[in-house]
Amino acid sequence: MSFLDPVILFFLFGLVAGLLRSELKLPGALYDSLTVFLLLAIGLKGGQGLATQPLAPLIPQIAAVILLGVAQTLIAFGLLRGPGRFGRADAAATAAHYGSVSVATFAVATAWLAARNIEFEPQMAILLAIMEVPAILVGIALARGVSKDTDWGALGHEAFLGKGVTLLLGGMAIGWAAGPEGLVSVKGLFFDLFKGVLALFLLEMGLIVSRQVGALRRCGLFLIAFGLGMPLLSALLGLGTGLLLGFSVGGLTLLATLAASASYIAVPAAMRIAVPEANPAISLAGSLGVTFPFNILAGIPLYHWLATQLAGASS
Amino acid sequence: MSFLDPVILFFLFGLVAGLLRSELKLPGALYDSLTVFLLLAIGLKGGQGLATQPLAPLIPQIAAVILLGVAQTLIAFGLLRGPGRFGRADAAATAAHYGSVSVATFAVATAWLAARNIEFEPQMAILLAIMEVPAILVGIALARGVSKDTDWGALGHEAFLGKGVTLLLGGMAIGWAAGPEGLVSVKGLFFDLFKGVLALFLLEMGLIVSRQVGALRRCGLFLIAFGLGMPLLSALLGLGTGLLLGFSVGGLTLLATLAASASYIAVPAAMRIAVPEANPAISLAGSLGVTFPFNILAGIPLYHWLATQLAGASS
Amino acid sequence: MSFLDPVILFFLFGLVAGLLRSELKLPGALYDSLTVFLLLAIGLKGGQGLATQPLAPLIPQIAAVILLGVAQTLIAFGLLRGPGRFGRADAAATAAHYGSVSVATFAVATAWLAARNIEFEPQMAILLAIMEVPAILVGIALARGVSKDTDWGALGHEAFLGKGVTLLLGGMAIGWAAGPEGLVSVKGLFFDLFKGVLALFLLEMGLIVSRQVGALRRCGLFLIAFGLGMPLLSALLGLGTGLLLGFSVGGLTLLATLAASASYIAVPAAMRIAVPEANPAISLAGSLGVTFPFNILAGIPLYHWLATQLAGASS
Amino acid sequence: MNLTTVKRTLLTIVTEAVVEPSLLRDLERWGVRGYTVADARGKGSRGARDAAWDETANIRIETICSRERAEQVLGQLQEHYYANYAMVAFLTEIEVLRPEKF
Amino acid sequence: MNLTTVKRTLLTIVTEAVVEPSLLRDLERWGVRGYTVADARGKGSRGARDAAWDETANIRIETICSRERAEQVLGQLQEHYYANYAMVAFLTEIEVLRPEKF
Amino acid sequence: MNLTTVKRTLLTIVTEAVVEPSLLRDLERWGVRGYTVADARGKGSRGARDAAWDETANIRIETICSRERAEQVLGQLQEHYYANYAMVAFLTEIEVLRPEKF
Ligand SMILES: Nc1ncnc2c1ncn2[C@@H]1O[C@H](COP(=O)(O)O)[C@@H](O)[C@H]1O
Ligand SMILES: Nc1ncnc2c1ncn2[C@@H]1O[C@H](COP(=O)(O)O)[C@@H](O)[C@H]1O
Ligand SMILES: Nc1ncnc2c1ncn2[C@@H]1O[C@H](COP(=O)(O)O)[C@@H](O)[C@H]1O
Ligand code: NA
Ligand code: NA
Ligand code: NA
Repeated sequence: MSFLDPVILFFLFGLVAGLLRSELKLPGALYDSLTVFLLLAIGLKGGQGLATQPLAPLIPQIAAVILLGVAQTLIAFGLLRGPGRFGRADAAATAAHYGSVSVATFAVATAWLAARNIEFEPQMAILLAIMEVPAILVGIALARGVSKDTDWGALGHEAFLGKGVTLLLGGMAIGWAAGPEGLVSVKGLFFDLFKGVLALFLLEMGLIVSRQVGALRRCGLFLIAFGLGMPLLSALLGLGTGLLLGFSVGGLTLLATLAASASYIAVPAAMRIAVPEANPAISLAGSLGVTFPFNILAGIPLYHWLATQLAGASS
Repeated sequence: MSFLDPVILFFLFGLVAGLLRSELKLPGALYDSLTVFLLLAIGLKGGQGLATQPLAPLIPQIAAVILLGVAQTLIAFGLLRGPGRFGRADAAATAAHYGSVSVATFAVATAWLAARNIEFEPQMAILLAIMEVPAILVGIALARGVSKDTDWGALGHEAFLGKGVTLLLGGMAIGWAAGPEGLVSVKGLFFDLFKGVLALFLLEMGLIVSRQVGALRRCGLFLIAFGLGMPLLSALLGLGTGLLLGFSVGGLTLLATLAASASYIAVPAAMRIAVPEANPAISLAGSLGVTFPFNILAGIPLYHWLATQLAGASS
Repeated sequence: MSFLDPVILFFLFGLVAGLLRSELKLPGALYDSLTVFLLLAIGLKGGQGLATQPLAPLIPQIAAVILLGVAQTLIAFGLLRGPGRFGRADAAATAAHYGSVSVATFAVATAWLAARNIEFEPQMAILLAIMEVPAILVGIALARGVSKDTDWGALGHEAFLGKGVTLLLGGMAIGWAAGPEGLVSVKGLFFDLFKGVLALFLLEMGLIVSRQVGALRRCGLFLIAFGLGMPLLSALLGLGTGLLLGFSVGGLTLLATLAASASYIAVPAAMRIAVPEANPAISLAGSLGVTFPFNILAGIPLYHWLATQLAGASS
Repeated sequence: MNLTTVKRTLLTIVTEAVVEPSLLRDLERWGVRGYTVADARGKGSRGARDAAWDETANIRIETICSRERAEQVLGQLQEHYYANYAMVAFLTEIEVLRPEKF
Repeated sequence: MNLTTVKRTLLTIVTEAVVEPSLLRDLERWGVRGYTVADARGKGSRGARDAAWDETANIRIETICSRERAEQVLGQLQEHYYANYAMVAFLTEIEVLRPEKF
Repeated sequence: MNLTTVKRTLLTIVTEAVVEPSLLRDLERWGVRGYTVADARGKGSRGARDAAWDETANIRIETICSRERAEQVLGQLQEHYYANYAMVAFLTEIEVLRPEKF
């Protein structure tokens, strides 16, 4: 297994093409379609795994990752407000990005594990969907305070029925109801093409990340340091949570990756509406410009190595 | 073979997401692309089957399904005008929807048969293309009368060179000319991915159907009764026609399904232009909101059961 | 191996549907997505081949095809200015189209060779990327003269970082870095679906070509003669160059096809900006309306036959 | 610079995507010499048209013509389209160069 | 023909695509009875918004209303949106038939 | 509410999609501070441009500026683009808040 996974190479290609100001641009509808595909495929795969095991143990796991998301958001807020000297709104919005998760990072991690034949718990997809949400609510509470007359109903609706969560949970429900045998007929599309589609998607991600360079330059060194340090801290929290939950090495790696990842779809959209005074360029420069490339290029192997050490030590 | 075909689950997922007002929305270009794919794939598969058999027996079959389409349209018009008390334009437009066919319903039926290894006549795809058309012309004649100076040339052009008929017939011609061996090179796309693409398409159909609920509520009980009763009546007509033509159980099932299905693409567009005074919300609420879900959830297995009984009795 | 390759049949279908003024229209985003796919897939396949051989011999080959492109452009310009009596701008712009290459024609030729199990040199993809460019620069020089203050920097940027060249070179770099084993995980998308995607793409090409008929009628007989004669002449130049470079029969066929092909994407866009006074309808009517169909229907088999004769004679 | 702009009238029409081919044919019959079309969605008295699929998509057509022609076309739209189609149309006074073109 | 067109005001808003649902809800709350939306990209004081992905896409909203209503809505936009969102809004005098509709 | 809207001029350009990058560069060179772009199709003296593929697609550019700037840019367009490109451009009088922005 060489390091040069084509999926990563596609990302680097997009990044370089963007930095060289190539005219390369994928149609917007293609990017949206690839996102839909990846979310559904991740959901289906997770759901099909859940079909063969009891669901009860899920409940403590769900509770644990909600706490994990809340903790990450609070820690990030503290770091950004204190040493980072961010304003309240910017700190809260950015913290919400880091307390939530990135589906693309998760997809790269599952592909990385699959390429090494490392198994992981099927419910990771449901944890992924769950972890998208709490940071959004905490971030808003941090920005506005809880006393204010925020429309929590509308926010909850938005958080739980946003595109990402809907597709993940819908895919899981389908996978669970159809089971591995039922999915054979759609396997040719959703499973066999997964890595190719992920590659194409990461090409576009590379192009998008390349556009963050300008904002990153304006935001200064602290954001870069935060964008590298926060995922490491979060990964450790994720590993700890995973150990408590008794996850396998694959599950530990994925939970660390989830914790380390920062949202760049669901959270920016939610924060733009709920905390409009926050500057979206800052949060995106951090989560897309620093943390996403760091995680997929260096983080995942590192978290896997840590998971192996911890799993060895704890067993 | 469990009932929970993933293709149906995708439809239900879209329906539920839509009813819960999720923000889920597929890009318009993706929906159009999936339609193109399905029409071509159905055509190719039919054409490749035709390549191995004589074409002469087609002629009486084509004549029979034209009559079937005309008969359905006239019966539907009578029911809507009489017991339904619909105005002339609304009755004619809605009757045209029910006299024509739905490609999505046909695709679900072929997938249903394929999952059970039930063979059917390859020319069903050509009958599908043919059956799109006559109801449109009859519907217009019912709305306007035949004396009026309708531009039948333009209408014929539109009916025969609309996107759906063009892609079906083009696909069949290609499949027929290339034959099963020639198609091996494009099989990976058009045949192996068929069910996955159909699943994604039905997700969008579920979303679209969910938007019919409001219109359905306004249209009243008669439309719901008609949307359930008309396909049953049409299916019986289709079964009768299929028996006369000597079709296999698979062919009977498909012809019944075709007859029972109601158009929601070609006919609405044609009626909007030719019978503008008809309210499109009524016809769509019936064909999309009632008949389409009924057919794919309950109709197809029912028509297959009826076909088995009839084929057993007649042999 | 029958002549009726489905890929060609899809092209003919699009052409006929367009000529009959069918309403068939593929979504623009689908066309763009198919282009991205084909360029990446061609690049990946070439790059993976390069991974297993030394790169040094490439240098003389690159130099040779640059000269080939320049020579073709100059000859085409002479023919169009002299016997064709074209104005300077129109002659220069059209010559640039014919001195450059068409990716779609190349893709059809590789599929034609693959269907017959004829091997070819992997670097053909890099030569394809290289050959896109020189004709653009020569065409501009012919239109403006070299003394004028053309912004060659911007032009070079545009030529080398245009979408086509970027995707081809990026795909090659990924294929080269990942190697055949690395690409296994994305093979399901980029290699197994190649011919199906090419078929769909050619359906759209057929529709586009059908729209050139009007312009062709206005442009007169000389353009048709040029559109048939120039590729033959270029193919001979390509075959000569290929013989000098010691290519296999497959490589000879591809180099002849590349030389014979005329650009209809990169060059029109570049000429529209750099030589705006040229009428784009003329160049496109020639390259799309005459040369493209000629090459894919009759040219490729002919060039292969010539390549076989020459390779036999020279060995 | 010494530009002489000339007054013309811009007729903007928002309506159902399904009528695009026939409406454009009608516009040309009514003497329009050029037009620009873009895809749109919207909401009005006939409910939301959110472009989720072709049946519920809108288009937005613009055509520059003389005031007289614009009023004629608007009148034709009122006669032939307003009753049965989701449609909004309005006139804007604009200025162009090359008056002979419009 | 004998057309009587009536003056109305067209309010055009260009802003971030991400606010589409909440802005449309606000417009309706502020009394707007219809609107048309199209996708767009652009550049302004908040930098380039090139629609490469949803975060950087724009939309262009048009709504026809009375002059009074248009000014009210414009004022609301200034109060609630101008400070925090990439947004441009402007008024154009237009003419319509069916004044009761707007 | 007490709004003081200020008059500005909206320049709208419909032209070939292929010139988008260079035309936007030119607009900025000519002093334009912001613009909005949308995809379009259409028909005019240079025939139908139906957006079937990139070569035949149009774009529609809007830029709000002072009357003076708008006329200057229109003049530049006439000089550099009208002869060789499928293009239509026109001026509309509009009103904005925040006049300093445009
Ligand atoms: N007041 C308005 N302002 C702008 N666009 C409107 C307005 N009313 C309706 N529209 C547009 O015109 C279409 C048809 O309107 P209607 O016939 O009122 O349903 C709607 O879908 C909107 O896109
Ligand atoms: N002067 C202008 N003319 C036309 N559109 C503009 C102008 N300035 C800004 N815009 C549009 O409004 C959006 C937001 O503008 P801004 O808030 O200035 O960044 C931009 O992305 C453009 O699409
Ligand atoms: N009278 C017109 N009204 C609105 N748009 C026009 C008009 N004439 C031309 N156009 C648009 O401008 C583009 C170029 O026009 P032309 O240079 O006349 O071919 C066309 O493709 C249309 O989109
Ligand atoms: Na996180
Ligand atoms: Na029917
Ligand atoms: Na050439």
